[in-house]
Amino acid sequence: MEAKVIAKSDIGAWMKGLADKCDVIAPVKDGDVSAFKKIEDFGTLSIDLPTPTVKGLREQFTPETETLFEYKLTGQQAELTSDTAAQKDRLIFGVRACDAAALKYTDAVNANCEPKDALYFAKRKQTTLVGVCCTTPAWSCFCTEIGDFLANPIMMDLYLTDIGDKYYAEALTPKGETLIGASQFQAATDADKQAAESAKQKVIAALPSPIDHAEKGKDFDWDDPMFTKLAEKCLACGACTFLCPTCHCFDIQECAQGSKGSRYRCWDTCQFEKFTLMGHGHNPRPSKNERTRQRVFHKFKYSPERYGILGCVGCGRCITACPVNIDIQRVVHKLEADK
Amino acid sequence: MENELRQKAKELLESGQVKQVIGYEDGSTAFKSTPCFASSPEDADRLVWNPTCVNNLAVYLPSAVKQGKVAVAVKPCDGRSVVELIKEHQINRDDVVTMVVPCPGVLNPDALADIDPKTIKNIEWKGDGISVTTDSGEISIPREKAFLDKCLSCTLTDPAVTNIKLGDSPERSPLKDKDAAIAEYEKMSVDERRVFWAKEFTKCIRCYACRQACPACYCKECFVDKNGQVWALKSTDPEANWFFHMTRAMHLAGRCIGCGECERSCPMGIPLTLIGRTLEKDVEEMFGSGAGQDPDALPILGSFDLTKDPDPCPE
Amino acid sequence: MSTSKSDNPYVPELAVIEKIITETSDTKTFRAVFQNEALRESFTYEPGQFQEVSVFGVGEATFCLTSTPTRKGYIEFAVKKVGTVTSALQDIDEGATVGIRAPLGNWFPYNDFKGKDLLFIGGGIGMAPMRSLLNFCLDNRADYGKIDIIYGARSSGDLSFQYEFDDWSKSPNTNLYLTIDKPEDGWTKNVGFVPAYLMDLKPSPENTIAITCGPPIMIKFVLQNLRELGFTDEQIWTTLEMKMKCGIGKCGRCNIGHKYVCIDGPVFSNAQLAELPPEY
Amino acid sequence: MARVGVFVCWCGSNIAKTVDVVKVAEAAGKLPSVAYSTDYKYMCSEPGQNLIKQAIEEHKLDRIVVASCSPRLHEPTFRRCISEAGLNPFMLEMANIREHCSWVHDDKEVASEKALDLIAMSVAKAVKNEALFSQEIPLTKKALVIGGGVAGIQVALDIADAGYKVTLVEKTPSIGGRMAQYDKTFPTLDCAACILTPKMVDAASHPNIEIMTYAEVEKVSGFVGNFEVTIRKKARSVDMKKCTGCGVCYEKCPKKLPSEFDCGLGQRKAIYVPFPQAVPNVPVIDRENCRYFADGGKCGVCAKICPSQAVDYTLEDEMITDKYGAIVAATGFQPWDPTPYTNLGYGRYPDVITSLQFERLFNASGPTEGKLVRPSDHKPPKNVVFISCIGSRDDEHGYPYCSKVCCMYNAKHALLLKEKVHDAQAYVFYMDIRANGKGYEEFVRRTIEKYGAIYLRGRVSRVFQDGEKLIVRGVDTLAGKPVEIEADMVVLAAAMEAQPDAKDLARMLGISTDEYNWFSEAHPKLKPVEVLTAGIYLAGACQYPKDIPDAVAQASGAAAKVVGLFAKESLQSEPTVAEVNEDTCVDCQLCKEVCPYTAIDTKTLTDRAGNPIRTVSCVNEGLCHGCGTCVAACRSSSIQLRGFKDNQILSEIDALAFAE
Amino acid sequence: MSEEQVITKEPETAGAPKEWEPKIIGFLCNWCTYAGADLAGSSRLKYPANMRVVRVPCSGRVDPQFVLKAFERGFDGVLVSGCHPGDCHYAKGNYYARRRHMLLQKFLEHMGIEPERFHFDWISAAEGQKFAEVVEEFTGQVKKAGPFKGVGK
Repeated sequence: MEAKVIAKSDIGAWMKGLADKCDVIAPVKDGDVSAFKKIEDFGTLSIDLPTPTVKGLREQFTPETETLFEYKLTGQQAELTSDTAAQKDRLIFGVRACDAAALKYTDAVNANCEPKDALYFAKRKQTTLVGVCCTTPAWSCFCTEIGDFLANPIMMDLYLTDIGDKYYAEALTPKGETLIGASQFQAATDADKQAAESAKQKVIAALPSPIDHAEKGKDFDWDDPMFTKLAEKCLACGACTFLCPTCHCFDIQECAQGSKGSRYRCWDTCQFEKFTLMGHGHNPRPSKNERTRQRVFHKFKYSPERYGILGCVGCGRCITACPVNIDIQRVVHKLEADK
Repeated sequence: MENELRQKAKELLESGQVKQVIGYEDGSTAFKSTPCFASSPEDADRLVWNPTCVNNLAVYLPSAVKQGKVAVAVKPCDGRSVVELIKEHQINRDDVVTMVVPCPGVLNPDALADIDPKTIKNIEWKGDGISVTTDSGEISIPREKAFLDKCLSCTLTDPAVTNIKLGDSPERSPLKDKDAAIAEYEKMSVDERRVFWAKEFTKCIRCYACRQACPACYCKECFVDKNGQVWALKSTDPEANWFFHMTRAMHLAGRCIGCGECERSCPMGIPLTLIGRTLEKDVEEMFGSGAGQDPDALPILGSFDLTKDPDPCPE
Repeated sequence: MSTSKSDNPYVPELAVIEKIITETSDTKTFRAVFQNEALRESFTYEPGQFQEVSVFGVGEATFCLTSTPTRKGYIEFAVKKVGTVTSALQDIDEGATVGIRAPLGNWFPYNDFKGKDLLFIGGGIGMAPMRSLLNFCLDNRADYGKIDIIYGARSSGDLSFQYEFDDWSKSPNTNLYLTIDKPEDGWTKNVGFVPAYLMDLKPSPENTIAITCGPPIMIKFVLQNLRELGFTDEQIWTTLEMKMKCGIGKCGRCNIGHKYVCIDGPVFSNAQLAELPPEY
Repeated sequence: MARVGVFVCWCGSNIAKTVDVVKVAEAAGKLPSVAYSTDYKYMCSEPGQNLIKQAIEEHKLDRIVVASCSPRLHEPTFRRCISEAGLNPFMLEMANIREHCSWVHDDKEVASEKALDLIAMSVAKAVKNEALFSQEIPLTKKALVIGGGVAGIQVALDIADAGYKVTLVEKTPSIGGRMAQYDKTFPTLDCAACILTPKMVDAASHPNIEIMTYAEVEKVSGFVGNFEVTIRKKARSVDMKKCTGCGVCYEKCPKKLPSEFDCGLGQRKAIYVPFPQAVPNVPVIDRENCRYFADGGKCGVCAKICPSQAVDYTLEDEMITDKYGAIVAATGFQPWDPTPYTNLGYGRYPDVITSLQFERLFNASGPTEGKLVRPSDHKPPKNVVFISCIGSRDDEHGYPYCSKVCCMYNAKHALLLKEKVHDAQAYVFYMDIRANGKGYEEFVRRTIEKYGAIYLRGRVSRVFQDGEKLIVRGVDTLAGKPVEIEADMVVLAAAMEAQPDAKDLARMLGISTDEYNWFSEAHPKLKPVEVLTAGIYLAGACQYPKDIPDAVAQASGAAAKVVGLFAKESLQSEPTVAEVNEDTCVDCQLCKEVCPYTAIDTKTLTDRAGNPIRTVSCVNEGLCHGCGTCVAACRSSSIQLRGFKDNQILSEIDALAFAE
Repeated sequence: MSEEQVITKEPETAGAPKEWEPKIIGFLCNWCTYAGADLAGSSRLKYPANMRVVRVPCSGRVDPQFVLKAFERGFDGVLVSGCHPGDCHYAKGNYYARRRHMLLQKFLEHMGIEPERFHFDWISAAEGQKFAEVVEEFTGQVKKAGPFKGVGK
């Protein structure tokens, strides 16, 4: 597909132009962290690209809390309504390759069986993704170990690579091609292409080499003693899973407000004891042992077995977020060595 | 010091005095350590004590003592958590051996902001502050930048439950007032504070890292996890988040020792220690005592003083 | 704006509780009829499938369908009081409105069972998920060989579906074997645990499919004894209970290894379970 | 879904005047879970109650909300009503739309809106209500009566006569109380001693009564049917068993002190019986004033002289702990000290005395052996001025309440004065004459008409000494002119006030007190002898000023309550007590710390084999009073108060928050 | 009030729609304050109708979480009242309540809820008059503070 370049100084004007047609979302500083936010004011645009957003794209397609339907009770009767008013189209700018790659996985999950998750796919359909190649990976990043999407991005429409005072812009889909049709984009030269290529290679060189985790995951030891060790220190919080771009588990809950109310879903995690606890007290994953194993096995063993895709994109968020320094990269390496 | 710690741990394990020693070991990167559960004398060799040992290990005690007697490395601040746990009947005094480590202060991650994390090889105390060894040489970071805020105002002495004192307490005078951190906050008007917290709590994703990292949050079932809509929704509606944090704060009133693990663990950067400190200040002012001092004291909200307690309609 | 079920899989269909039968001190059977008349006609399901039932204002919980698709116009499910939704259900009266998302999950491969003898082994509320298949087979009696039902509970008062015992035992070539844990005045049937009773009865594994459901401890010994009697894993079928929320393979809590009980189950043969990690 | 019935009461026009009851009932019918709603003139009437019962049956209702008056009034009525219809009584909720609504608001629209909100809250709570049941708790059929005055004696005798054991505890060395100090009683002029002493003797000799004089209650724990009481028997220094009551000891005792019994007008010794007819007739040594105790054992006269070696200086306070099923407080009153009336000269002029002192002066066993004389010169008085309402009905110096008996004893004293000193003249200054009792008004009239007492309606402004005379200046408001009387004696009708330690005892017994420290009854009209703590009753003037017939009547009432309680085989516990969710309790013991009744224990959970797993809190349902302080303390909501669980109260909040 | 003010105020009260009324919830102990409220009723004392009462056995039962919940739900004011010190029907419940709620009041202020919106008081069964006064005063105070802007934004 076609590639062009855009001057960094033109990004603001370009996005402003887009804003007429759709909501433009980009990473901005929100206190101590970086988060995807709808851009309202393009005049004072300050997009935070160097630091990865604290959360990936998960909330963009499955909000932390999402109303499923509303009900109203009168006497012994009930009436349900579900608001499906069309949302505005969105463009998300500054998506990392790992976060986009995670969508391949969440797409698979949400299409797992009929019925597909219509709420998720409606949002997917309405969203255009503009990626930016990482030039400053975090200390915990290991995406290159998982796949080659940093060099060959997937699941996005347009991929930008920082080549000095401009971005090299590769259209990956027809939507992407339309985007670079905008006036701010200029034709790319071979030198631009070369510069982009070498920028990518420079980052990749600093990151770990690929490992066929899916293959190795097949032989993980169910009873690996490491899980006892991990369970000892794990605090059983959900920081790792809630920040994970592929984690998708949710809970369904009721919000009763007198005679009215709603059913909503909200993020949930396999790290919480109650996740699998049944009403009569039985819990198939009763201790942190089983739960730490579930997280790792789900990503590196069950997901390849079920969907043919790893459930990890190597974004490293769980590693930075863990208050007790449980490092999934180390854990997986150890499991692979232990088998 | 580290050797002394390892030696003591070894003795305790070898003699069978304790089943395990909870301390710190090197983490997956040079600027992080990780909790270490040593159950054999060999394990004890992995124990470290350096500025990256930030975790409050008291959080592990209630479950750890179920396997038998435990020795735990505690900083003077963390020792206050042990006091609270004993006071609240979560551990027996006899089931825990506290090894109080001499603490000049622990690492403020912001101190490393200008250093490429991948180049860091080692971090240790040096002089008043810390020294960071990197691929390109050694960098000294002064005390006021190197340590967490709580360390800069720390005046704590050995906790009331000290069993083993390792090394000598470092000579230090506080650099900051304990309430310097909240002084700025307190300048806000009441309504500004409402807006401030509404914004902060909106960030919350309910991962409960704050709660899980807190040694005082040992409930088997948190109020927020009750089945059905008893107290709080699991949703991240701003109001529900507010209720969760406000209630958690009230639950910690008179019990929070200010270790700051909640804020450190929060992936969303919510300034949770601000809440804890404000509330503890009130508790100290109103009821004259604070958390973590005396294992035999009555709980602040489980006692009263007929004459001194503030009254809504004083005579 | 109101949406139809097709584009939002989490919106239930409304149904009215037409009849409530008290089974035991903590269990009731509910008969629900869809409000939508067209759906009432078109709705169909297979024995072994389950559903999500909503009590608005309280929440949603998972129940297997205990009625058989051979009897149309309504669906039934049994509720044992264990949590908030089940408690709320216990409190509702006839005429109340509930929400239903059904049918969900897989079902018993009853076509494969055709021409075979069937052995149902149930304990307590465990009879509920098997009742659908049992009544289905009895309604298609000619398709199956001998049907033996071994059903036990703690006491006679804990046996569910007592009003159907006559129908079951009077069906041709069908035997109902009842047992309770401890002797009771006026009890003339067997006394003893289900696994032990199974050994007393010594059913032949020859051309027989065993279907079992009950408390975990009972299942454990029933499986042991079935193997001793010569049943192979392929001959033994069961239906699993796991914590579920979405029921459609998305919410992620009912996995056993890479299988989801809500879509790959809840019906499994022992041979299938043997392939999975022991985490259920 | 629950099926709630809502019943809106008009309370005649009390509610209906300000609340649109018909509209409110109609709107209530649309609330979620409400299956039936109606209104009626008087829900509490029999037809009203029948209406509820029928609706329960007809509409298969499982929960009832009655919107009417305060639940404090009719909750028991409606609970009984719905339980007669087969519902558990705790399936009732009441919405207080009278006291909290129709009576305090004027705007009909506003009041109706509020009434509907209150109903919505009650409906929401009712939906979460659970059937509650009582538990059987044991009952100790032995009563404790605190205070050995006429009321206490009467209570003890009545309970004992019914066949139950009683312990009668009296703080002073003898039973008898205030009545023993009186000479005659109004309006019959019976000799007080002649009617009281036989009762004292009866009590002392009753096989079911144990009298503990010179004793005080130290500690009370437990609950109805199961009180555990510690009594301190102060060291009497005289062996009760050995003493024959011969009186030699106090004759020979060298130390003289003013007699409390004679209100300071006479003297007693350091070893003494307070009065000759004391029961028990065993002296006690006032150790604070005894020379033996003051001088380290030098005196010892009484011990030396005692013919039966009963005096024992080594005796110590004794603590006795026993179980009681019921406790009656009959601790009486004390006369108010009129010193604050500086204008009347009390304490300054010896012939200005209180009525009780006057009573002692003409009592045959009093300091003057019945001779009425002036304390100053021992001459019989001629002109005596009696002044009413000293400390009563007087916010400024004393209490705003009426002490009830003063009018009567003033009349009695004026009459007796004339009988003792034939040429004497009684003047009575009064504010109003309150003589509402059987034969009371007639008695006052007799005093005025037959005995010539001069009644002057008005207050006295000043009393001052003029030579031997006391000049009383006052005003006769009926005549509309000032009066001045040359009196020989002025008698002040001092108010009755609560005992100085009333508040302490009240706290110990869990009795609430009013602002004057009088003990509060459970209901001013319908539960006059009960207090809010079950198993504790009131008799006599500890509740409010009373005369003897009232005190004795109430004493018999309290005794009847105790006897009624003891007639049961066992007791039923309150169903609204706390319960622990053992699954989630972490044993932090905060509930235990805050429980006012030590009703929470720690228990060890065990596995099937009996091995300990962990410890949790558990509630002693007999001790729990259902305050719910533990519930608010529990962080994990693991302890809940039945009837007031978190989800019930939260439902009320939500019902209001989301009301339309 | 100056003449000018009177003039400017007039059209406001005449033409404006219904004046904003605060929504207040009160948690009253059964033995003292609830009874005090009953007494206010039987004494026919008039007070504003804004408050709705939740009856609890003791002020000690009032979990600070109820107050937080009320503010979460957007109530404009919350009143908690029980027996005077020494008068608690349960002897000590009110002392624990006092600690909790006096602390809560300060805490709420720290966290952005005006102290005017939360009132903790002692009202006895005999103080019908005080009950009416407290409700009147508190309602006025909350009214002055204006509509509560909520905890979520």
